[in-house]
Amino acid sequence: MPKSHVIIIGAGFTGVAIAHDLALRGCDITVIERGDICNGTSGRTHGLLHSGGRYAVKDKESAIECIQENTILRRIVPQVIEPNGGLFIALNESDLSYAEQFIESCQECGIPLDELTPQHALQLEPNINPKLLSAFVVPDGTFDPLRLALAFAATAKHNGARFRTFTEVEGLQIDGQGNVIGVNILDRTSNQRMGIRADVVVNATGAWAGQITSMASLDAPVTPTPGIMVAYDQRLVQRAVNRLNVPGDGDIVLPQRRMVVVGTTSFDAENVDYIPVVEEQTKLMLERGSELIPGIRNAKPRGIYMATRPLISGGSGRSIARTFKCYDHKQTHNIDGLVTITGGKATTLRLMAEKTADVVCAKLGISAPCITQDMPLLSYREYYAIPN
Amino acid sequence: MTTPSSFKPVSGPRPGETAWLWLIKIITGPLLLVVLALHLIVNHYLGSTSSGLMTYDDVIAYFQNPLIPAIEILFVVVVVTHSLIGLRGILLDMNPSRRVLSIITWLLALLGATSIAYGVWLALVIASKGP
Amino acid sequence: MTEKWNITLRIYRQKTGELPHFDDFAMEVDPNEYVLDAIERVWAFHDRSLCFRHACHHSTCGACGMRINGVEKLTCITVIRDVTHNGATLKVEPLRNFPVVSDLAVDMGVFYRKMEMVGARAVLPVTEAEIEHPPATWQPEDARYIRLSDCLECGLCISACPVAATTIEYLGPAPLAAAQDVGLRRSPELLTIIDSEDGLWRCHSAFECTAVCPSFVDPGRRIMNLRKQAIGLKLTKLFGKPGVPQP
Amino acid sequence: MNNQPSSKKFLAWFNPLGRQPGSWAFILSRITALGLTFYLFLHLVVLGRLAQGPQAYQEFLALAESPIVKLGELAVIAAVIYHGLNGIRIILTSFGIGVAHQQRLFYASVALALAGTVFFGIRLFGG
Repeated sequence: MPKSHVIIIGAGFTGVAIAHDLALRGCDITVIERGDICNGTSGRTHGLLHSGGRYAVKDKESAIECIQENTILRRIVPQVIEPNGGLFIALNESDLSYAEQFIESCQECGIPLDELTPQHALQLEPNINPKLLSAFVVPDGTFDPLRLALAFAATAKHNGARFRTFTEVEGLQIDGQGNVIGVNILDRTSNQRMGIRADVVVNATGAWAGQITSMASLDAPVTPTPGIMVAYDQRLVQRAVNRLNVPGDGDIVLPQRRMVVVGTTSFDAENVDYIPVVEEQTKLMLERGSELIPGIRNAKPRGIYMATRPLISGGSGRSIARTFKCYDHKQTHNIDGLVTITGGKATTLRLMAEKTADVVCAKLGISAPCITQDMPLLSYREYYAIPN
Repeated sequence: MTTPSSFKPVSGPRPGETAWLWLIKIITGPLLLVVLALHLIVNHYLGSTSSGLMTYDDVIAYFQNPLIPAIEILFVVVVVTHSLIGLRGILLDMNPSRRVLSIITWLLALLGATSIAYGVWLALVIASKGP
Repeated sequence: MTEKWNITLRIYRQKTGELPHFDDFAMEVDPNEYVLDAIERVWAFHDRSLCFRHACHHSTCGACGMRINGVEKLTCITVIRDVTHNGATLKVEPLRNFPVVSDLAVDMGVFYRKMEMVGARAVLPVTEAEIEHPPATWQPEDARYIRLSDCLECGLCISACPVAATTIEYLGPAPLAAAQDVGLRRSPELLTIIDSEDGLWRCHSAFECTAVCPSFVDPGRRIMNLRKQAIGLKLTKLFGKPGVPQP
Repeated sequence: MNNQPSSKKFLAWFNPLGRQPGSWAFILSRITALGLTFYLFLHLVVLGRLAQGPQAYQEFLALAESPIVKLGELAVIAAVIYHGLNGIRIILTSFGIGVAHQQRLFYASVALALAGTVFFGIRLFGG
């Protein structure tokens, strides 16, 4: 019985993770990406390896997913992670009042937490706001977005997955019964068009999910919600620093290489292809960032960028998880051969891939279980050992 | 920690103890400067004619002192070695294949040996011309 | 009202089977923007066939290296005001010494494989990252903090290096700098990789790599230090106790 | 524009446009090296005349007095001073000494080479 052929559209975190998972479960994979690996939202993620603390109070399901995936990623791809932990710091009475439910929720979600006296916190991180009232240590971390994606892509490639970058999907091949049986692509490096058949097409295009589903005249449940990140040119802290309070704008500052990156905001946008930087938001990041780490005031911005989160809105159809939307269009719109996965967070890329791979394998009658949680990934540089 | 992996880039780095060649080059370099300064002062500065060139007889007389041919021989050895190693480095940047590179290396070595032999012979001939 | 400039982006274009040429795109830009933003707008609004590599937009991934007016730059942190002026033309070309995949996108394959060959460290203890003035507050136990290395593997130094322009075999500034960071003390077997015709002894001290490095690696200095390490190790092998490399 | 490294483009080595002083140092060193090597073998061959006896050598001396040859010798002197000093710069930096000042060392080499040229120029032509 020849291997089933799965086409994955989109080589962001979700796309490469699904390629890795399905390759291990014996599928023949072709990943199609209109740019290069990780050049969409995934590339411009904040870079926070969530401990779940940020979501513990408001969204326990997300928090539990984050802490589990955080632990797995530290084990399977350590070479792209700064695993130095994180701090939630309270700067005023309202922050302090949030502490109690924060502690409770973290314990509920299984997020390791311990409280520090302000003096101890300042001794660990001298550059945080000295007027802090209390601090909690959580297992946050930082990762390099491109290398995290490349590590998954490298392992997938070594297990047989083919990557076609700079190749745009122009349309879906649909048979008489309205089922998706392949894609029509345009190779941008040579302006050549061709069609590729597949048993299942996975739409892992994140914020651009709508563009693919519209090719099968379906609506997509994703509302692109951009946010700003500002990177400053000094590494002022070793840990991620979060504001202990209800999640808000500019409440996370994390170290990355020799920088600190302040994020983020959240607003609606229609044209997903290009989000201009909004001046006020840059100022807001400076203001909020310097509340957490005053030293940011005399650091220089090194990069200011917008990332478009694929937040899931209503949309029709039942999704198998509330935190991200992955469903088989056979169940939702009686169109076979197309699976869409969107929403979710960078930290949970492996889990999103596992769930999507389960859906794909169910459609293909593959019983192989997911084994990615214990499988260390190859070095991200191995992606280049085999030409595309 | 990533450990050096097995795969090779284009073709493995060409072996060849070039560290020693490089070391010889950077030792002969300063040595050359010293010996050259000596050579210039001795030959062209103490010489009689206005432009510092010695007449035939001056040269012969001058070479009677055995130290002078010794300096000249040392000079020719050092300068030929330094310049040919350098020339090999320049030819290296033409990215010759390994076979061509070894031919170049042998040719340069041959050229060096003959030049040095010639230099030594010349110094001795001049030294022997004395009374 | 933010200031607006009208500039022309002259972008190198190359598709397989076609002759390379330059396309001009008249753009209205904010001088405080980054060059990569303008390039991305060309793709978004003017020409979808433009191929270029970009990911993080804040100098941690190393994907967006290009030559701007002939000088190697990380376009994501290069402010337009610093490289051109109102009404001028900004020439955008791919990096030199890399095979061009298409337009501005180059194939980093051989370069990444060389980095892997020398075992370049992707992450390292904070205290080992050479910083001009490390914070006075560093205590010994800070060594347990791990951070991503300075080298982004962006390839700017390979593009600027005159020796890398002569042959693809030359190991190149970044891999040699990475070998120096790993150090011969930590892995003496590196000597066989770097001590070769295409390695340490090909560098001609042009220091072009140090001039273009956007990320504090200073490959020129590291190559020179690696020479000292290599000669030290070879001399100890010859005369002293074998296998004990000099610092 | 073929972007690949290639050994055919060796003329590109000598293109100083848009390059750092370090590259100029490399270019000048390479040019002076080629010139000096040529002069070395020329010098060896010419001195062979000594072995052929006084008559042959006197002819050579007459030739050596002509201004063109003197100019050539001046060029050799300039090349030697520059190449030597830049060589010292490369050796020092190769052992980690003065790496931060490598550009100044290069400028110093050029300056001293020019000064030497003027000095020996006066000696050779001033008479």
